[in-house]
Amino acid sequence: MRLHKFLHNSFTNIRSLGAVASLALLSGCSWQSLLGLDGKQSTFITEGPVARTQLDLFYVTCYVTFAIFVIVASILAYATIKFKARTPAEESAIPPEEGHGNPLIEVGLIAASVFALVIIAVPTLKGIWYTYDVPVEEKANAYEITATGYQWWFKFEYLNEQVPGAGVLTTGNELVVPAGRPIHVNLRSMDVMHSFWIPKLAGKVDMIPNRGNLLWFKADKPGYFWGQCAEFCGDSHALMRFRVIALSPRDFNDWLDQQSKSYRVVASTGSGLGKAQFASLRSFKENEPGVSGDFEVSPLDAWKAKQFPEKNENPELITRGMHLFSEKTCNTCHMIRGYAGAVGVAGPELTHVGSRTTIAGGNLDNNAEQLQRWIHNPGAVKPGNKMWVNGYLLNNIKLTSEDEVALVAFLQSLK
Amino acid sequence: MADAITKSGYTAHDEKITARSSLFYRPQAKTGLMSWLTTVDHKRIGFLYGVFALFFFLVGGVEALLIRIQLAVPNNNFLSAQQYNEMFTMHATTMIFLAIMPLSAAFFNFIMPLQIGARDVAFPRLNAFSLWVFLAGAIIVNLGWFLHDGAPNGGWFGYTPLTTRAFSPNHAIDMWVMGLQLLGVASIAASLNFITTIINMRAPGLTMMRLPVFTWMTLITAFLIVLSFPAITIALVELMMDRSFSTNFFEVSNGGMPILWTHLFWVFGHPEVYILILPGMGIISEILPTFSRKPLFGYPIVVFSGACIGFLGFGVWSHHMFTTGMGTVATAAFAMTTMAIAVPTGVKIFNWIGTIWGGHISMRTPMMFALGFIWLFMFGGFSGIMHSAAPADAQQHNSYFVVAHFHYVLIGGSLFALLAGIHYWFPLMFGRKVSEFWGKLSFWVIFIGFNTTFFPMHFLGLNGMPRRTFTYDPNMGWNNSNFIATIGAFILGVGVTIYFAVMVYTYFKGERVKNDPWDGRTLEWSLPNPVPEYNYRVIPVVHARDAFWYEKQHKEEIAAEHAKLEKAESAHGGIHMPFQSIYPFIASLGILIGGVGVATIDSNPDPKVIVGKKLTVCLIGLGIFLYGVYCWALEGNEGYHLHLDGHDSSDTKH
Amino acid sequence: MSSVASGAIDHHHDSTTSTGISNKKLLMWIFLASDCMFFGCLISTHLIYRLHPPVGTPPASSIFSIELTSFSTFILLMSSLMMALAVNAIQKGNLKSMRASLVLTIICGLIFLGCQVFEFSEFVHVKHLTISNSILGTTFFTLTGTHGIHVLIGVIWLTTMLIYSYTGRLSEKDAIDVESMGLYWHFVDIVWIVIFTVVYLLEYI
Amino acid sequence: MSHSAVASQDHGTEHSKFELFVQIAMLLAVITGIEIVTVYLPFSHTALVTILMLSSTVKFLFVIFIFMHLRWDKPFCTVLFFIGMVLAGFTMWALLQVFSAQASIPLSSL
Repeated sequence: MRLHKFLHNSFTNIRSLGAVASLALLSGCSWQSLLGLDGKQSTFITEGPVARTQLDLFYVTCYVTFAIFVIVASILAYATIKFKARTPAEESAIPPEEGHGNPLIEVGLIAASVFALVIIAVPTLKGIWYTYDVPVEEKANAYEITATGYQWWFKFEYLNEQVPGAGVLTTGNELVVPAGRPIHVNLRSMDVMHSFWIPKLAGKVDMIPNRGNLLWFKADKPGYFWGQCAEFCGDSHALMRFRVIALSPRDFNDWLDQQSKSYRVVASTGSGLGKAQFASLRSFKENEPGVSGDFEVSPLDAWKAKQFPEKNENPELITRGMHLFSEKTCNTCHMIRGYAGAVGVAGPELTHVGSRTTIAGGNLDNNAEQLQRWIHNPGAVKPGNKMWVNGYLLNNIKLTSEDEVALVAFLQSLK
Repeated sequence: MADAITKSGYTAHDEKITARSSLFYRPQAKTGLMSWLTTVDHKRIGFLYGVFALFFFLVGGVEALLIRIQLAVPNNNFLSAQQYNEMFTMHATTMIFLAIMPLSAAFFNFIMPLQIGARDVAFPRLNAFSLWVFLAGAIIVNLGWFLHDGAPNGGWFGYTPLTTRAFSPNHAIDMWVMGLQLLGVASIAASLNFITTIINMRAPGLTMMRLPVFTWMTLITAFLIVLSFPAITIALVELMMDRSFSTNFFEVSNGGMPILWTHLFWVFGHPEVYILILPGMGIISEILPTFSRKPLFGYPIVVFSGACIGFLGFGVWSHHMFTTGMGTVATAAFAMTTMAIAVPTGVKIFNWIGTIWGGHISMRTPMMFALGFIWLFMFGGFSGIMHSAAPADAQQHNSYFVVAHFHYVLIGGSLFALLAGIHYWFPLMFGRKVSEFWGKLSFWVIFIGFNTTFFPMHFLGLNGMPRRTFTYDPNMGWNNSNFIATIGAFILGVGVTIYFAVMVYTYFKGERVKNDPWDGRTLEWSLPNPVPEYNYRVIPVVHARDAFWYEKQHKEEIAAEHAKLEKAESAHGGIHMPFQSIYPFIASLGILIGGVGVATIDSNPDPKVIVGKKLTVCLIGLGIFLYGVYCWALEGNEGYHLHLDGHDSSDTKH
Repeated sequence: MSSVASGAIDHHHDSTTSTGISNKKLLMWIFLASDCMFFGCLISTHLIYRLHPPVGTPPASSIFSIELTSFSTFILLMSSLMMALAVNAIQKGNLKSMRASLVLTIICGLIFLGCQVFEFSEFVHVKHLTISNSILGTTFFTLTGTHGIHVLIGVIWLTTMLIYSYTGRLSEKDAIDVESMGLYWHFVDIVWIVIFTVVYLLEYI
Repeated sequence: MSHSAVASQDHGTEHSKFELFVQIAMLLAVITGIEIVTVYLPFSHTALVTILMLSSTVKFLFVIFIFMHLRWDKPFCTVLFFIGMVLAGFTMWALLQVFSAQASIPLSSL
């Protein structure tokens, strides 16, 4: 234990030394961004204790292997150069008699490798127990969520939040959690294996049918995080993405209040259907990115902005969209709390879909244009998805541009 | 004792054989198609394994390039999601089962019997059977490309329930399952043969602790195959039962546990990793001493560590499953065993360095590949150690970091060793030598291309890119590394193309060389090139670990001994040769037809229709198979004697 | 040929291999080692699912019939004895005695298979346990069925050898062929010893 | 290793082998009978499992060493078979351990 502490301290020291050196060298520019390792799912940028433990352990393995590498590689390089045969005579030198090896060197090297591995093993064992479940002392404070994987989206259930008459609070693809509190996630799968991964907060744990896995993480501070399924799960595995939004406790409570309400009804003014705002559909190339750059400057603020109704809503269009929602049988798969008949559970919950930053499993920005792209031809956005195969194709659903515009307006109004 | 000298595995009873063999067609052709279909010569079988393996290696390479083109830029449309999934499934399946394993098998077949001073393997016809069943399996796995259902797209690991009928309704997965079963049968049959051969057919004086390391690794690999393939066979049987007879092994609604597949798969899958790398380690352990002009450093430890890796390899499978929520104790246990296995692996690297230390290194192409192997394998080993730290692995698992890791081990390790081996043994196989210039050029292009492709993938993975994704968004910070990797892949492709173009050129037009061009250490170099059908005119007596070096240093003593042995052997009846046989091929043909029947016929949802049509094809296949097997059994394992003295190579039937 | 001479021939062939063990026997032993793994995985599958049966699974002891299974276990043990005697006989060069023992082995094997067919049809039609209606049925039928197929292959092999012993294809010199077959047959028996305990008996405690 | 040693060894056992085989078979039958009876005895669960495991191991060993001739064969055959047997046993044990863990209880049996 003492040895481990010593090692741990020395590694921390080395790391901070390295950090100081690079800081001095680059005057403020982090090495991660310098090397382009500051992506949205970078494991080098940690925002919570679980990911941090995992990164620290990774550094330990790096130091140990790097040290071994330097020694072994330099010996190998030296030997290769030093003992190169330079003349034909050397090339055909008479081979010496078979030696007996050198037991001392062999045993010494084995002992050295075992020692190096022990350096890794100690923090590994510690990390296994730490990262597995919420630490005992924090258990009382943990917030419980069940995440369920579907081909190709995630359902999140807030087990502590009962909505009268509708069971527990449920959302899809965007997980909103309180920052600073440990989050205990029960991982479930309804079809094939998936894996739940938010690199900046915690390493992945698989969602396996008929198995109750769990994972915990804690966000240090409010933030907006990218996550992705990490187990191959069929055609659109690459497009099974999600987001985690960590909020301050107060914001989180506000959000819970808002989410617990039934869907937002925009009263019709009775003035008749106005001119459609975007009658013509921009044609999207297959697999064209559905994310825009401007949203990323400050994603958390962008998320907050989505929580409020837009100013220029068209109540007539929204009302028509609301009717279309059941006319086109959307309601058989999607639930909208308060909407009569919209009780389906095969697809994501849509009660407050307008307040999310993304749609279609974290693939498209949640705006009118992208939403229309999504409902216009779901198969082109996410190949093989159930809405397309079991919904549109099976039930022969046809949407006119006007239908699409109205549905988009309705869904966008669900704040 | 005179008769102890001839190590023939087939018995030659006298009178009855003529009577029995006349009932059956015993092909005699030594050239032409029939000679290849009926061959039982381990060298020809090895050559065929090599040709098929290299063909599939190129197919797998093309699949890899298509994958890299798709990922070169974000949101690419070069491949559809489904095509991409087929591509990576088939790339892995092809490279593992149809390229690296058979390429190793080619060396096992060609080199191993020569190294132990045998005239053939223990069961020559079983050996031919393995080859043809392998081909049948390879055909069935690849059949999907030409059918409506498409190629298998469930990943080479085939995790359930994605591969069950509910989520993969068409026959793509059936073909994968059937093909893998057959490849398993082929591998197990071949391995039983190799083990028997190595244990029972060694030349006199060749004790186990004098076996060349390559032969040792062949033995260990064969053991691994024999003991690990049953696990995937069972897993595949269970999946097959689920798919065809609606059983519940992985059917969640009736209490099935898909995680069980994962366990069974990796019980096989991890030893499989060593099945892929150990032959490479064996080849490297042959090449390094030869070109360093020094015996292998610490031979017993190299052998022992190989065996150790083999054994420990069965106790680490769950490190592929650190993220499946096994609980702390299981995770910790498997993390520790995984770290433990790094020790014998490291020991090998130390011994290789010890071998070149103090030697006289000739920088020939095989040696370049061998040294490249050590460097790259070291890298792969280190990232492997990083995976053993389970919590850190939670971030790396199923990311491109893993892709980088195992390509360093499988290309940088296995493939480099196999490419080195091809260069090394090419003169022995074909009597020609590859040009040093072109060989070295191909080495450098491959080396640079490989590192350009796979080194950036470490960073891609740590930067959060999951594997098996057909597309990614441009804002994730993965664009540059992916683009570099794609460029690297094409450089690698060019390198491999140069390598094989040069090989093909050399096969036809290369510089002819005399025997033993590298001043080899092991017995196979004592043979003329190309090697005659009977291998050894006289079965040698082995006096040392580096048997041929010893022979060259004690020429007179050995010459006298040879003369004595030759006399004894011709008194015993000359060289035993087995008859050729068509029946292993016919039995495999039956398996192919039956396999295709089981795997592909009819996507009709009505079970009665499927059963009717399927049954016909399967019964035809079964009939041909049984016909082949029965004739095989009845034709007997006799052979003829070859007398080389006086009239050369005259065949005398008994 | 006298029995002593044929025994000597057998040893003569053995001595031509490096270890003194004949190739066929060695191959069979390695194959059996491999088959251990095969049945190990299959039995593991069964036990894992018995460890965690889904809610509502009826107790297996209410389905199994211990009397029948005990009988077929006894039969299989006896067949092993007969097989051992057959090998012993041919090693002594006594072809006639070997034939008699082989016939008894085959009869025992057929009785065992008959018991299994009866057991299966009883389970399916009376106890309503099918291969697809529950996980117990799935693992049970797959495991014991695979073992049954091994027995069937053994019976076919034995019958072939018996026929060969009349046609002259199998003579006193080929003791090793019978011995290899015997190893296979005994292995099928020891697999059943394990199955009898872990699949059947453990359900009753 | 000369033939004569092997041959004489064989010769010595030949007379008794027939009887030995019969005796062993009877013994196996008796052990099986005891096993069946044991199941109904009022012992603790652990004791019963241990007894059954031990008795089937004994049967197993009798068959491989006597019926399968391992006792008279070269020890190498025993080594070969035990490699497979031990690995299979180890794999079974490890799999059962992994699946006995709390974390492995399937949802369908909760």
